Amino acid sequence: MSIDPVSAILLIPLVSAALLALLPGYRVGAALNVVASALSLGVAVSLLWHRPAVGLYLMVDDLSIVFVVLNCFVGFTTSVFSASYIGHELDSGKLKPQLVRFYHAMYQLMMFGMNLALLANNIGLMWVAVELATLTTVLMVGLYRTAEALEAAWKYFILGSVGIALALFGTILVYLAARPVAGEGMEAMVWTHLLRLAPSFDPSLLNIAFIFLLLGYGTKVGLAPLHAWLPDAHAEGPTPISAVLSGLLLNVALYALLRFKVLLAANPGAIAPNPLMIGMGLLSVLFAAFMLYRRRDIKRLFAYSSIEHMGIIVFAFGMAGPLGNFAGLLQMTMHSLTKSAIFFSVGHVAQVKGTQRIADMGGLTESHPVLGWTLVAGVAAIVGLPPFGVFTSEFLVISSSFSQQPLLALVLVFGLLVAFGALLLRMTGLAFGPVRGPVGRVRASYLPIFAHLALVLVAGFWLPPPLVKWFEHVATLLG
Amino acid sequence: MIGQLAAVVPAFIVLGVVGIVTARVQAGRVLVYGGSLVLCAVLLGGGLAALTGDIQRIVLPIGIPWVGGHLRLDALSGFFLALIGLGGGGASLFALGYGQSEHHPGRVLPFFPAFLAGMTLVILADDAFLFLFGWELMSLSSWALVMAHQDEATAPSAPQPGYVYLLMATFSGLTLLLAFGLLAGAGGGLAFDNMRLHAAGPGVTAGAFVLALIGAGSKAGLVPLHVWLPLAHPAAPSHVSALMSGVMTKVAVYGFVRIVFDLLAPQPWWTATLVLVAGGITAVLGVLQAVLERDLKRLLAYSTVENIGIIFVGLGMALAFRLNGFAAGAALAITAALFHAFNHTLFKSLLFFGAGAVLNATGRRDMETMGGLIHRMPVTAFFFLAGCMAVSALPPLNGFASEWLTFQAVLLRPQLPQWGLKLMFPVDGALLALAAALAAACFVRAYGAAFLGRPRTPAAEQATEVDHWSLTAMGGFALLCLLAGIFPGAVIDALAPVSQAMTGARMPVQLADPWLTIAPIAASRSSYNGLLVFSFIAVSMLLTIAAVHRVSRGIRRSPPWDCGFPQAAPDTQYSATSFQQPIRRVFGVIFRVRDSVDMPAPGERRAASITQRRWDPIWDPLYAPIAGLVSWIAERMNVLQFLTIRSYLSFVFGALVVLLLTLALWQ
Amino acid sequence: MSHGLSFDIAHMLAGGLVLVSFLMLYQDRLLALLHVLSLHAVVLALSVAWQAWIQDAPHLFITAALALGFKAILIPMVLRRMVFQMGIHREIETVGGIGLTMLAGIALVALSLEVMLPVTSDVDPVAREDIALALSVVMIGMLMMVTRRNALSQVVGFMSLENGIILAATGARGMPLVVEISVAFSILIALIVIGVFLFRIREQFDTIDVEALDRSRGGQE
Amino acid sequence: MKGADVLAMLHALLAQGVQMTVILLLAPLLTGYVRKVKARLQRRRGPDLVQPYRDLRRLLGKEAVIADNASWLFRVAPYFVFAATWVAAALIPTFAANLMFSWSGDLIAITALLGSARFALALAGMDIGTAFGGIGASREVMIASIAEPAMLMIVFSVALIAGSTQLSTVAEYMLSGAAGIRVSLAMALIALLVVAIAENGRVPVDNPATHLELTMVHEAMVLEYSGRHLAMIEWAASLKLMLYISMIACIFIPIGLAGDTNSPLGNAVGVTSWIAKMAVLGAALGVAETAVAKMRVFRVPNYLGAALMLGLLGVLLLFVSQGM
Repeated sequence: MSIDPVSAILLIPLVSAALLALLPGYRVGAALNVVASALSLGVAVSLLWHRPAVGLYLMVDDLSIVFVVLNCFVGFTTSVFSASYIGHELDSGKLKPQLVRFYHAMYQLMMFGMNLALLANNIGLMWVAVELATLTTVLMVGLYRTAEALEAAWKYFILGSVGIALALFGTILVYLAARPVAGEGMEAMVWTHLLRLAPSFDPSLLNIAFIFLLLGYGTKVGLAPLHAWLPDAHAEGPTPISAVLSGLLLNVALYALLRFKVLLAANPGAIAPNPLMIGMGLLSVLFAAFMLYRRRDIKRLFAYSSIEHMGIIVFAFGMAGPLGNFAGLLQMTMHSLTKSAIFFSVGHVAQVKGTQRIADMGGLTESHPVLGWTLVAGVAAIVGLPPFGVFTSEFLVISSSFSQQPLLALVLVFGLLVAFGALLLRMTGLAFGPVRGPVGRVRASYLPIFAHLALVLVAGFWLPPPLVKWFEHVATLLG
Repeated sequence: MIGQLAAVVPAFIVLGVVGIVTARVQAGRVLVYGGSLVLCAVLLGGGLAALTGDIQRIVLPIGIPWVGGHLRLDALSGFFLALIGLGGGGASLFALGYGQSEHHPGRVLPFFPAFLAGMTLVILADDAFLFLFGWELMSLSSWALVMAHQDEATAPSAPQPGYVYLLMATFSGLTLLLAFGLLAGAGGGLAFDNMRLHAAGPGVTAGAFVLALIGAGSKAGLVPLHVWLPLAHPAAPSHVSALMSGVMTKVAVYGFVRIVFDLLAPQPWWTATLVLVAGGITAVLGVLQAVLERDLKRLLAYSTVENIGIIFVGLGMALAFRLNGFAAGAALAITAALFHAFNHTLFKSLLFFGAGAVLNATGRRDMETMGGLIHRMPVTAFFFLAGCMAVSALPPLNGFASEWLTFQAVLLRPQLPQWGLKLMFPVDGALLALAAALAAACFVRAYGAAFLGRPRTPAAEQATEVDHWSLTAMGGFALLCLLAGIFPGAVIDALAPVSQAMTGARMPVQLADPWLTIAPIAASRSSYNGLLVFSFIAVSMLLTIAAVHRVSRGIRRSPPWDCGFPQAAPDTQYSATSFQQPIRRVFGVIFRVRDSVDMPAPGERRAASITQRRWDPIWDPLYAPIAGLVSWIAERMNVLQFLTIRSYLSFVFGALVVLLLTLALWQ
Repeated sequence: MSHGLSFDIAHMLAGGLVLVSFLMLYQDRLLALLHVLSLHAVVLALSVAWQAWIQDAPHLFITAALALGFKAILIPMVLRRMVFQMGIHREIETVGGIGLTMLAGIALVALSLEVMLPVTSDVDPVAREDIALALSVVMIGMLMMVTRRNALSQVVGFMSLENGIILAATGARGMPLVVEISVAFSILIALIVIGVFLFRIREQFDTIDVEALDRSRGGQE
Repeated sequence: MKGADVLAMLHALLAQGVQMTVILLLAPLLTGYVRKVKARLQRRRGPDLVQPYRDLRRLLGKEAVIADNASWLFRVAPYFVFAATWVAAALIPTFAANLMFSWSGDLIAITALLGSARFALALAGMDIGTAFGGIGASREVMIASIAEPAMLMIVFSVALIAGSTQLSTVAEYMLSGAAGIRVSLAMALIALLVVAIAENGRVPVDNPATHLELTMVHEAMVLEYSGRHLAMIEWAASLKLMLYISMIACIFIPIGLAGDTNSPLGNAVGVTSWIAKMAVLGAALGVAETAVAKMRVFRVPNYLGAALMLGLLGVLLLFVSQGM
């Protein structure tokens, strides 16, 4: 019997989620989690060669395949990281065994939600999937059951709900715009149909729809001023979830946004979505840049950096054109890999030090050379220094936008510098100087960190031609 | 040949990896520094060959996919490659010995070759991506080297060297990126060849020029963007300091020359004025701060700022001549600037090696804790003296030759039609003269305080001469300083292809002149013969000594005259601080120097003390407010972290209303 | 049955929902607010049922029933009990004055109409007004959420927002997944209400009483 | 090389050698002459004109006493100072222009050579580690840090007018009368006089005859020297005085300068006129030194700063306008 790979990508996490909910024992659960993630990754990679036909509900195209593979890859590495991380949490008594079971099940359910959102060929289904992924992460953010964790989860939940509602309203409006052309019923929600027929949609409805979608999905992306849930959710949840949130969930929401952007771009009468995206992108960059300075919590620090990067990415997509879109895609990929690598390091560091307070850590390169230097490398990568890939994408963003919109590019550069100053300041304190805090060994899984950083490093000076081809195709698709 | 040179970059990286692996063993040091030495020799040879060779290019399948990695080797890059080879080779040689005392080899060995790789890549790059890649790599790896000894750094309240450094370096990279963005235009022609062909409008040209000046200038250490330099250069291990001061700043100069002379169309005249103003101020301010500095390595770093100013004055004059169509003048000015860059690499590396040797021998950087080292470290002292004389622009050493050329360029006085240039030429002449004189004062003080007199601390008293590797490196550079000083014509002729490529003209062939005299325009106008001056001095000195010793009766040693207070403590010597006091009184107004003396009343038994407060004319009015502003905004905005969910919801709501309003208005 | 009449009735019901939303804005006492909420849900249920009838889409009756049973009866009842439990049934709470809030509501309706006006090509001439009204309800719901201090009123605001969305969804002829969506939203609301209850959130969403949570779980292990 | 060339070269070498020997030998005489003039103006008899020669001979013959902790630098410095000053002086056309080695260095090189000498002497002053040497060196470099740029500004003015930094060319240009009378030239002259006084440590900047700690500059620096070392330094000081006076003469009153060393008449006129100029200018120096009082050390920067400003103004005028 052959299962078509698209269903496999969805079924594997779903089935394993059910299994994980039933199976007791941390080791079995962690192992199954890793295996399931690895299987998903394998299937996702196979999609690169065998692309199934477009269905009414599911499909794979050039845009989604990039996201799916990235999603499954980071999902896999995070599951590896999570195995050692959760083990430590269990040992140190911060988590109870039944919660761990819950955690593993939710992890796969979340992966299911994200994969579904990426593979959906239906804007309704996509909405459902994004919300599913959001709700599972809400539950995971509150996993520790501390006051702060619950508060963060609650905040995430409320703001997320409003975002959900807004996104749904936007989806309905898109349907309304499509109905006269595409006919009633499911036909008018199928993405491939919509794209084909988009030029004849009512532009005004599309405009309003986009605003709602921008705000609805933008809440998930973490754009300022809709970001409020993001720092707390990153800071209070288990670190693997922080990594997944930054590395994946934001991307998924962004993916949804991009889908609709394409739709708008295809309609000649609609407003250009680009100025809105540029505006929100710049606002996010500037906002996050200044917010970075007063951070005392190491995970919240990098959460704000995620907001900053989402701002850059949205800015890049807003600048549009083949260059801007290419840069945006690259930046997004690099950010996923880098930020999750950083969170892996940070997670272990926080476990060693027993705290997330930056002031209680220091001299990591002295006390924990591997963690310290990977953190340094990660921060160097995330702020856009070569030889790492973020440099390439930021290079493209800035160089391509400066000739078109010099003033906006200047604002962006200013924001980048301010953010750089903050991150560098904290990183210097963390990695160098006198050793602070406990110096015990940690049972760390360095492999995911190295894998991510190695990929980002290679991407810094060489991008594989097939990847470039995809990106270029997607870039033209995005208009 | 470009292929081999390009292969040097990955070879350096491999060395870096070797450094990671072998950091803990002695062999690691030998491997890394020995390997660097060999690779630097390759760079030197390849660079020298490229000076006269044809332009070579290759395109590699790296970097931005649709652009590729363009590499190019021409006379200009050849010259700077040779400079890297020279400076890097010297630093490697020095480090073979100096590195023995490194406490954290793991923090130095991997980054030293990476630093060299970054610089080499900048020079070889022929597209914006690779250029900036190398540029930032150079910054990042040198930052790591600056951070190597962070734990031994200064008080936590002072600006952190590594922090300020990388921030400014990134600022410089981003500024250059903007410049390239302008040059590339909307088409995204990131290869330099596209930029050369792309005829940009005057606005774009001027914009790109200003950005290039800021970007390259902040990496080179042009006032007011130099603040990182005196912090970062001394903080690194000394051979790295030498590399940063001696070579990295030259790479920045290269960036400026490449963009402004090669990629950009001729600019409006005020651009040249801008460079002249910045260069002149840099030269004087740099040396003034050097005079007031107590820390030997920081003093050297400030002196680097000064020399960068001199180089930029030369470049500014070349620009001024070029845009007025005076090619011969431009050739003279750019040759002077590049010659000075070359010289600075030689003597600043030498001086930093010397400072490193002293640091190793005494553990001190503060000159007030040294003294009398000429007795304990005679060879180092001798070489350091040569460096001091070279940097003070004293004949017959090389520093004088290039400053002399720069002065000749000032004196060309063509009929410059622009008032700004008319004004800036003589003013810069005066500023350079002032800088040269102050540099001499500065290095008399430095040498006198560190090497002469009596030891001020036990550490200085027990210093021992450093190892042979270090001495060889210092001796080599000292010899080169002398050679470049007495055969300046050879260097000038070697620079001719560069000047030809950048300005369309070259200086007359110098080696053809009799007795190796150099004459920039004509012998009747001005000429200088380092060889003759040197031999004159040497011969007359030897003759005099011989003659005098025939009639004289020999010498007798005795205690120095003590004014009747026997066994005066070493503290009673003239110190570095007291030495600068007259100059501080004359120029202190710029730094708002305040000396407050705490003199105990008669009968009190506590010690008197003098505290000196200095205002930094750049940091305090420029950087401190910026830092304060960012901090202020961050503080104000931090409130946003602690709002209620309702407030956050109202943000969402507000955004919705605003966007809908925008939409309504737009329709 | 003429199209004119059926749409007029749909239109009237949508307009009625906006009106009830304004009523909500006007109420500054919690108990009265809960009554209006029930009314809001009833009007929605009527509207949805009417749409089910004219669109000949029987599955929409489920949504209507859900609106009636869950939102008009169950949730208000639960909230009412909570109000009494928390002892806040006498509290008066708005951020600005009622008048100001109402003015803002009117402005929002005007804005909704303004952005919807250029919508022309729809085959149903009345649909754009419908959407405009739904949009108004959504906006007023959000306004309610941000102008009320009490967590319960904010829940009410969110519910009215969601009612607007259901209105839009059912008004969009042939829209699939509406029932699923309404169910999903009902669950969401239930979760929020449970959250408010569990965390003993009295004042705002933020002040979570975690000890209360532990008690509700059966105390400390 | 052809025979004629060799002959010409030998001749040129001879002329150069003669010139160098002459200034070396005459320098102490000039010092003695100035002292004599000053003494006479103060109604003293004063020492003999040849007293400086006697001093030198006595110093050379004496045993040199140096401090225990003196380094090689301390011993080498006097010779280096002497040699550098001598070379610088040799580059000045005294009685004849276009001497053989005149193109091996121009005015800038001369200034820098004197700078080298000062550098060595200041270092030597700090070598022993006593307060005197330090105070002298410190003040010396402070003065030099203004005097040297001022000197360079003068050089610039002159070079811009004559179109050359070569003293021989400058002298010929001045001799030709093409320069005329210019504002900038006048400024340069005043500035040069000021600088010359400062550089030679004369009143009002310094007093070569003083040994009062608080006021001395040059003498403090060389306080530790004795015997032959001191002789070298004294001789170098004389040379320097001669150098400056010759320079002033050569630039501003080049009358009688022999353009071609081959003509005996020209040489004779050159030598005569040079000696005359020395006599006049030396007397003027003596008068000036008698007429003014020594100023406080910290007024010196103002005094020299004025010279610097004058020089700069002259150069600016030249850049902005051709006629000035």
